[in-house]
Amino acid sequence: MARLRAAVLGLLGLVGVAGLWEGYKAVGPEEGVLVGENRVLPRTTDLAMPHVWDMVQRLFEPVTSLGDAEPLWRVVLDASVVSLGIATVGWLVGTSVGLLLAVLMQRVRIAEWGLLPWIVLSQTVPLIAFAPVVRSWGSRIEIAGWEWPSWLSVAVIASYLAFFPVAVGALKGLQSPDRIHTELLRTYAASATDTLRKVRIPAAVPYLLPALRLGAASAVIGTVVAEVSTGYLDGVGRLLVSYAGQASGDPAKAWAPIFGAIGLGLVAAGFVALLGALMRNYRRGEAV
Amino acid sequence: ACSGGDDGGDGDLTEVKLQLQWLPQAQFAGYYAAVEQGFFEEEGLEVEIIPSGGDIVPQDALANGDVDYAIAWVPKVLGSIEQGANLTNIAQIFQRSGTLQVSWADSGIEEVSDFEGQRIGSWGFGNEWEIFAAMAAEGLDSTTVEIVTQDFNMNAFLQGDIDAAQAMTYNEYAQLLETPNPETGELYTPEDFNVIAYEDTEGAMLQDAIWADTDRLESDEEYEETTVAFLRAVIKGWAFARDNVEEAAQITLEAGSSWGPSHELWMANETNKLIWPAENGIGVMDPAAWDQTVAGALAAVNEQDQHLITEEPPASAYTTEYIEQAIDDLGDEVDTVGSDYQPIEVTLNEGGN
Amino acid sequence: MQDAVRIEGVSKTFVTRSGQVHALADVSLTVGEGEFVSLIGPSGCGKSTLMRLVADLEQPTAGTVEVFGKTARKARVDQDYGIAFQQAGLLPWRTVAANIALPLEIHGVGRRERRSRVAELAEMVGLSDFADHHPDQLSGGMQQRVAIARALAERPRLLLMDEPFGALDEMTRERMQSELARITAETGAAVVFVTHSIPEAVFLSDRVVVMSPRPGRITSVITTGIGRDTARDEALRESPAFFEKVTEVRAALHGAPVRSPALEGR
Amino acid sequence: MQDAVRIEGVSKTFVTRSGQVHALADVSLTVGEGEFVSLIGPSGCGKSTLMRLVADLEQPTAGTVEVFGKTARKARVDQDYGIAFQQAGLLPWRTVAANIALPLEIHGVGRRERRSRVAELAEMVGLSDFADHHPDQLSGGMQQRVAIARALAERPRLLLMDEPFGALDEMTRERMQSELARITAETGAAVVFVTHSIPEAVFLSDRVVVMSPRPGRITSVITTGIGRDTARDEALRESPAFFEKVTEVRAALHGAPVRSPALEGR
Amino acid sequence: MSPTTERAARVAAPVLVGVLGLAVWQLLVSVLGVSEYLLPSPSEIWAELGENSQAIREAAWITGGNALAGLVFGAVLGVVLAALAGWARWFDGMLAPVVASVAVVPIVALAPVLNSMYGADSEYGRRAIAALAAFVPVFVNTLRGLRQTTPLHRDLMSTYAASGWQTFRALTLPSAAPYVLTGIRVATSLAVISALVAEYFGGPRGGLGSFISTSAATSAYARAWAYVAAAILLGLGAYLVTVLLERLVQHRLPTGNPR
Ligand SMILES: Nc1ncnc2c1ncn2[C@@H]1O[C@H](COP(=O)(O)OP(=O)(O)OP(=O)(O)O)[C@@H](O)[C@H]1O
Ligand SMILES: Nc1ncnc2c1ncn2[C@@H]1O[C@H](COP(=O)(O)OP(=O)(O)OP(=O)(O)O)[C@@H](O)[C@H]1O
Ligand SMILES: Cc1ncc(C[n+]2csc(CCO)c2C)c(N)n1
Ligand SMILES: [Mg+2]
Ligand SMILES: [Mg+2]
Repeated sequence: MARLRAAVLGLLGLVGVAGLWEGYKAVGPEEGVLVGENRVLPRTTDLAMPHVWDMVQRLFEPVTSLGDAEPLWRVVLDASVVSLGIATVGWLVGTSVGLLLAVLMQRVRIAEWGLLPWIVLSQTVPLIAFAPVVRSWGSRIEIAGWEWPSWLSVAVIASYLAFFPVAVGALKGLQSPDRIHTELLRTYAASATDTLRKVRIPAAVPYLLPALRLGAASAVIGTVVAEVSTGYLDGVGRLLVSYAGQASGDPAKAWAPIFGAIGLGLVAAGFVALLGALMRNYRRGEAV
Repeated sequence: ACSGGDDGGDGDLTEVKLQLQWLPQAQFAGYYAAVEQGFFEEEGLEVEIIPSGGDIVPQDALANGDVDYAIAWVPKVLGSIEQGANLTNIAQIFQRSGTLQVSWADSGIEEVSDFEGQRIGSWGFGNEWEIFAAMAAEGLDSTTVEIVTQDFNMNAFLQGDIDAAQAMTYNEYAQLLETPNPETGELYTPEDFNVIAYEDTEGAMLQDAIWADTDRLESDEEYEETTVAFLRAVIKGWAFARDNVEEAAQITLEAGSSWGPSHELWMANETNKLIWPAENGIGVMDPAAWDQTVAGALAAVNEQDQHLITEEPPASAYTTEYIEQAIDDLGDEVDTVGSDYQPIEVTLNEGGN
Repeated sequence: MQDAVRIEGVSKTFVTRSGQVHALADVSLTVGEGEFVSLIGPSGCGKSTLMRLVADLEQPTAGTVEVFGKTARKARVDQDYGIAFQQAGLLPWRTVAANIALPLEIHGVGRRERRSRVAELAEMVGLSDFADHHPDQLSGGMQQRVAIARALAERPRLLLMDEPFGALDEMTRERMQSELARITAETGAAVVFVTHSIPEAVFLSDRVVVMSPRPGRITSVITTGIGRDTARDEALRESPAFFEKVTEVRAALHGAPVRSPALEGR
Repeated sequence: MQDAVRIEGVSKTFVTRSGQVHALADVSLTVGEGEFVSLIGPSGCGKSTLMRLVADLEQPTAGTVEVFGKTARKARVDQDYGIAFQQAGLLPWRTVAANIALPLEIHGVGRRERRSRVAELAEMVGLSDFADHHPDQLSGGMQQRVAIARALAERPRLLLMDEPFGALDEMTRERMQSELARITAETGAAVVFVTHSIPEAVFLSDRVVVMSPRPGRITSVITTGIGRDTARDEALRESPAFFEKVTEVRAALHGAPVRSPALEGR
Repeated sequence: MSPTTERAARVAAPVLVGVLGLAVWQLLVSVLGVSEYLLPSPSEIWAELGENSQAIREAAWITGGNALAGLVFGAVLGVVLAALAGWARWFDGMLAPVVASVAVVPIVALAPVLNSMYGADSEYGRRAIAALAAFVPVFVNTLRGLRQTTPLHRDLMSTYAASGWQTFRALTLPSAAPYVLTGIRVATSLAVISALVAEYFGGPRGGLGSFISTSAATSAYARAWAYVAAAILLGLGAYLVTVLLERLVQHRLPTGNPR
């Protein structure tokens, strides 16, 4: 019942956005709304704002006029699946690194003080500044015939964004148990590992889940940016660039990979939500 | 990452990595054709073509040793060489600059000197130096215009955000001609635009060239041999693309270009125009063009008062040794000059499709 | 027979940002085997600190603490005591049974044995039917009973309890007191019991230790004279002897009846 | 003379996801002007609900609630009562003075008048020196005193208090009881006081109303006979008469002494 | 650890890590001879910072201005929409998928369309991107903040017969304030990085992002990293300002449970 309501409202919301888009396009001036020199609202030309139905219709037309061309949605879907795979690897790597850092910082206070500010600072370094370095170093790794594939560079760059919320959230979570619980374990003469396993990690779950969700969104964003940045061919990132290049003559096409990227992010967030549902025993304190 | 095993005659192929400067498209038709037609294999090479995206600088991938050869524009590499990269131009494939500055027919921007006070589009990424060099030759300094970074399409120009947009003959110019004019509903035609070709200006600079690692050329005989073999196959590839434009366009489409077929064919055709005819033979450097490029690079100053280069590049910056060797080796087998080359006529469809 | 707890000349000073706090000064106290001793006194007099010293959760600044003749540390590692706090402190993601089993799990007690011991304990605190519930499905009193079962899991000969019923309403509290009395009588464990409630202290204890703050010290020790064999029931609460002892502890605590609304510190 | 509260034949049923809860069934009660009435009973018997009906925070399912002869709603809008809860419920970002001033502010009392009234109230609850402190700098007892001052801000002739001392430790609690007795004697306000503590109810009240749950109803009303003019002090607590009334309320509450560890519901 | 040594360690530890990191980096380059071409040394970057300080300042000013404009606009939008969502459940339900989408959309995806919508000759496309990035955390946190009032406090206001507006002013707004600020703190970093990255994808040149890419494209890595360093400083500065703001307000509005 509540779920149906949410679905209906959500759908209404999306319809509302489409309505706003078309409504503004219908009444707004071609050159956008200007206040003095400032363009506060965008242009309404078909080039700048294609009709919603054009965007949707374009999805079902073939990508190009080549005889065997697949429909656009199919191409975007395939590319999105590839990107999702890479993002998943990036998310897993980032999550592992984040968790390890969090455990380290929780166990050694000096490590927390020394590392945390740098972890925060690390996120102000624009990805694109080191994407080439990662690809370059990766391309030189070759272990016993196994060559570093280019998608792995993308995943590594994505993990750089994904690790951050996990490290911070997990640290907060690991530090969250009530003193009464940690002291209880102390009275049991429990080892640090036992305390971690029985108290700290379970207690961290409510903090971890939003962090994992943020991490998943970051991994997707990182994957797309890194694909563009390193010129990876098979993901949505590449389609974004290519189709943006064709946007002058085919404006609606450029929106397809944008929808793909958003869908990707929503799938990732949905996956984490599923994870959360599986762990609901550990979230009993949370207000629903 | 380089040569795998000795290139013994028993079919053991030498692995070679070639770094492009952009995604797969007909701009690189010759290389893809060489792969597809088996020219590299005939030369005992197994070539992996590595496309690049926004932030991969091909000459750096080469300088770092990630790849064996790279395609890059001369002025950008001159900058890298001054920064310490040790690279040599082994084949100047494009003989001409393919860069245009496009404005509306009624804009009054007809030559570089008209840039003053205008919003001039450029992609950045080192593609702007030709503009500054041409302006320098007209006595304009870079602060007299407003440089606007163009993104991947021509919308900024079409919507009037830019007075004169940078365009490659083989790509962005075609994008304009694939766009319907909202007033007529028909596609734009060349008559709608003023076109300034940098090739006709003092600022003209050399573009797509094949670069190799200088130190390896000097010290590694095997690499030298590979280089010549590689160039032989490349020549065959470009000759194929010249003689079979439509097939070449098809090859790049299959190699992963995402352009529409008419756009791809246009690009293959225009790329051919930048290569052929090649008076001294394909890829052989014209010293005058080199000197002009160097002079332009020395003269260009960007709006932050930074120079691309401040001194002449070293003598090792280019050599014709290997390409001439390759042309010799091929002899009559291939037409390496293309003196009677004739481009085809390409009709662009809406959106390039 | 060996004393459960032997505290001798113990002082405890905390160093804080704003200076030193003398939580305990020269405190000595012995708790015999099977004896029920309550600590009572105004807020901040060091009751919890004293109990935490016994539990080896703090180290004394001076003096010695012995538990069953060993150092407090050794006693903690040997699991010689069970402990319960004002908050039940159950792990919210574990069921009642899993919460009771926690100490057994940590000490590597096998699954089979764990299960039977947990069933036994749940029975003892009257929660057999709730073994699979989670703490948030229990009332405060039930939660506190789980905490007591957990504290008893390893059959400790000493129970440390810091205001275990402080968060309960009075009626539940009285019921819990009767149950605690029954359980400790059954197990024969010695108890150190911190409370703010005079009737509670009198009702449960063999001896009531009255403390005063700044610095924390013992000001008097009152033997209730209510033997272990006396039933802890309503009748006891309503008996004049009980009322008398309550009055005696009250007097010891207040010195003279307090009238002025003395301000408490933070 | 007009009654402060007149509750007649009131029932209250909550409709919840899992069904109906009969919180109150046919409850009638009158509180006279200046009278101190305590409500006592096991958890869930509807004490809070009854008080919330008087405060117009809930509406009765049946029956009528009158406050000073008006409807509960009109009395609320007219600010005829002051209210305090178990949690002090101070706004953490306001100082003590600003917290006390909150109701005055909302009712548009001028700055000058507000200031003098707040000073007077802070004085009354003994917190003049803490007027500029924030709640997190105060002990629980002090916070509760601020809440009481706030409840008194508009000189209500009726005070509604829902376990106001429930979260305090016993010693602080006894001190607060004495203070409340003094303040209500000073202001002459009628009080409806919810508590779980029998001695507290007896100590403070003219009448103790005993309730029983499922559905909530009044089972007996005990007049303490401790007049308004009797000093609420230590001596009273230690008097046999007091002890007798405590026993009487206990008996009314339990029916017979309870032995079995009856399980409480959630 | 005594309180004084703790305070000292809290400052010393990150400084030590930073110095150590720089030292290892410099060592890699100047002693172990990792090619300076690939990895410029800190000292080189420092030198470039000095040489281009004027240009870098101007660029930082432009990027910072865009980030600030985006932040202000995004934050206002976030607060207003959160207020509406807090007021009407149905609106919240409608907004949910939209906000979820905005939260996961990569900037690269939006930059070209926004440039096209707002015009490549203006900074508005970038500001819109920064605004979108800032909007999400402000919205989410504000909404959470608006739901922080306790039933007890709401009952209290009800017993005062307080009007909706009075309740909002005296109760809802102050309890939400710390959350709004937390949202703004998170949004600040995002706004800066988004404004910067957006410069990679068209629009007027002049900001830090466009010069990072231009420098990198001609292998002037030391110069590129000098711009990156400026970007980091800009992000750090913006972050510190909001932290300070947060402290200030928290000091004035103690919430009782300071983080
Ligand atoms: N970890 C600590 N650091 C600093 N001071 C402390 C610490 N623990 C306790 N104290 C101080 O020691 C004194 C005794 O505290 P303790 O908790 O033992 O009192 P208590 O009798 O248990 O009080 P309450 O009845 O409120 O529980 C108090 O002044 C307290 O502030
Ligand atoms: N808003 C509500 N919705 C549903 N049921 C409620 C609500 N408020 C109270 N109840 C139910 O009404 C009954 C009486 O509750 P009430 O809070 O008045 O009891 P109480 O005597 O104050 O208990 P306690 O001593 O625990 O405070 C309980 O069964 C309770 O669960
Ligand atoms: C991010 C990014 N944007 C645009 C270009 C544009 N560009 C550079 S060279 C060239 C000629 C055709 O390949 C074009 C279009 C780029 N390289 N990287
Ligand atoms: Mg204590
Ligand atoms: Mg109640």
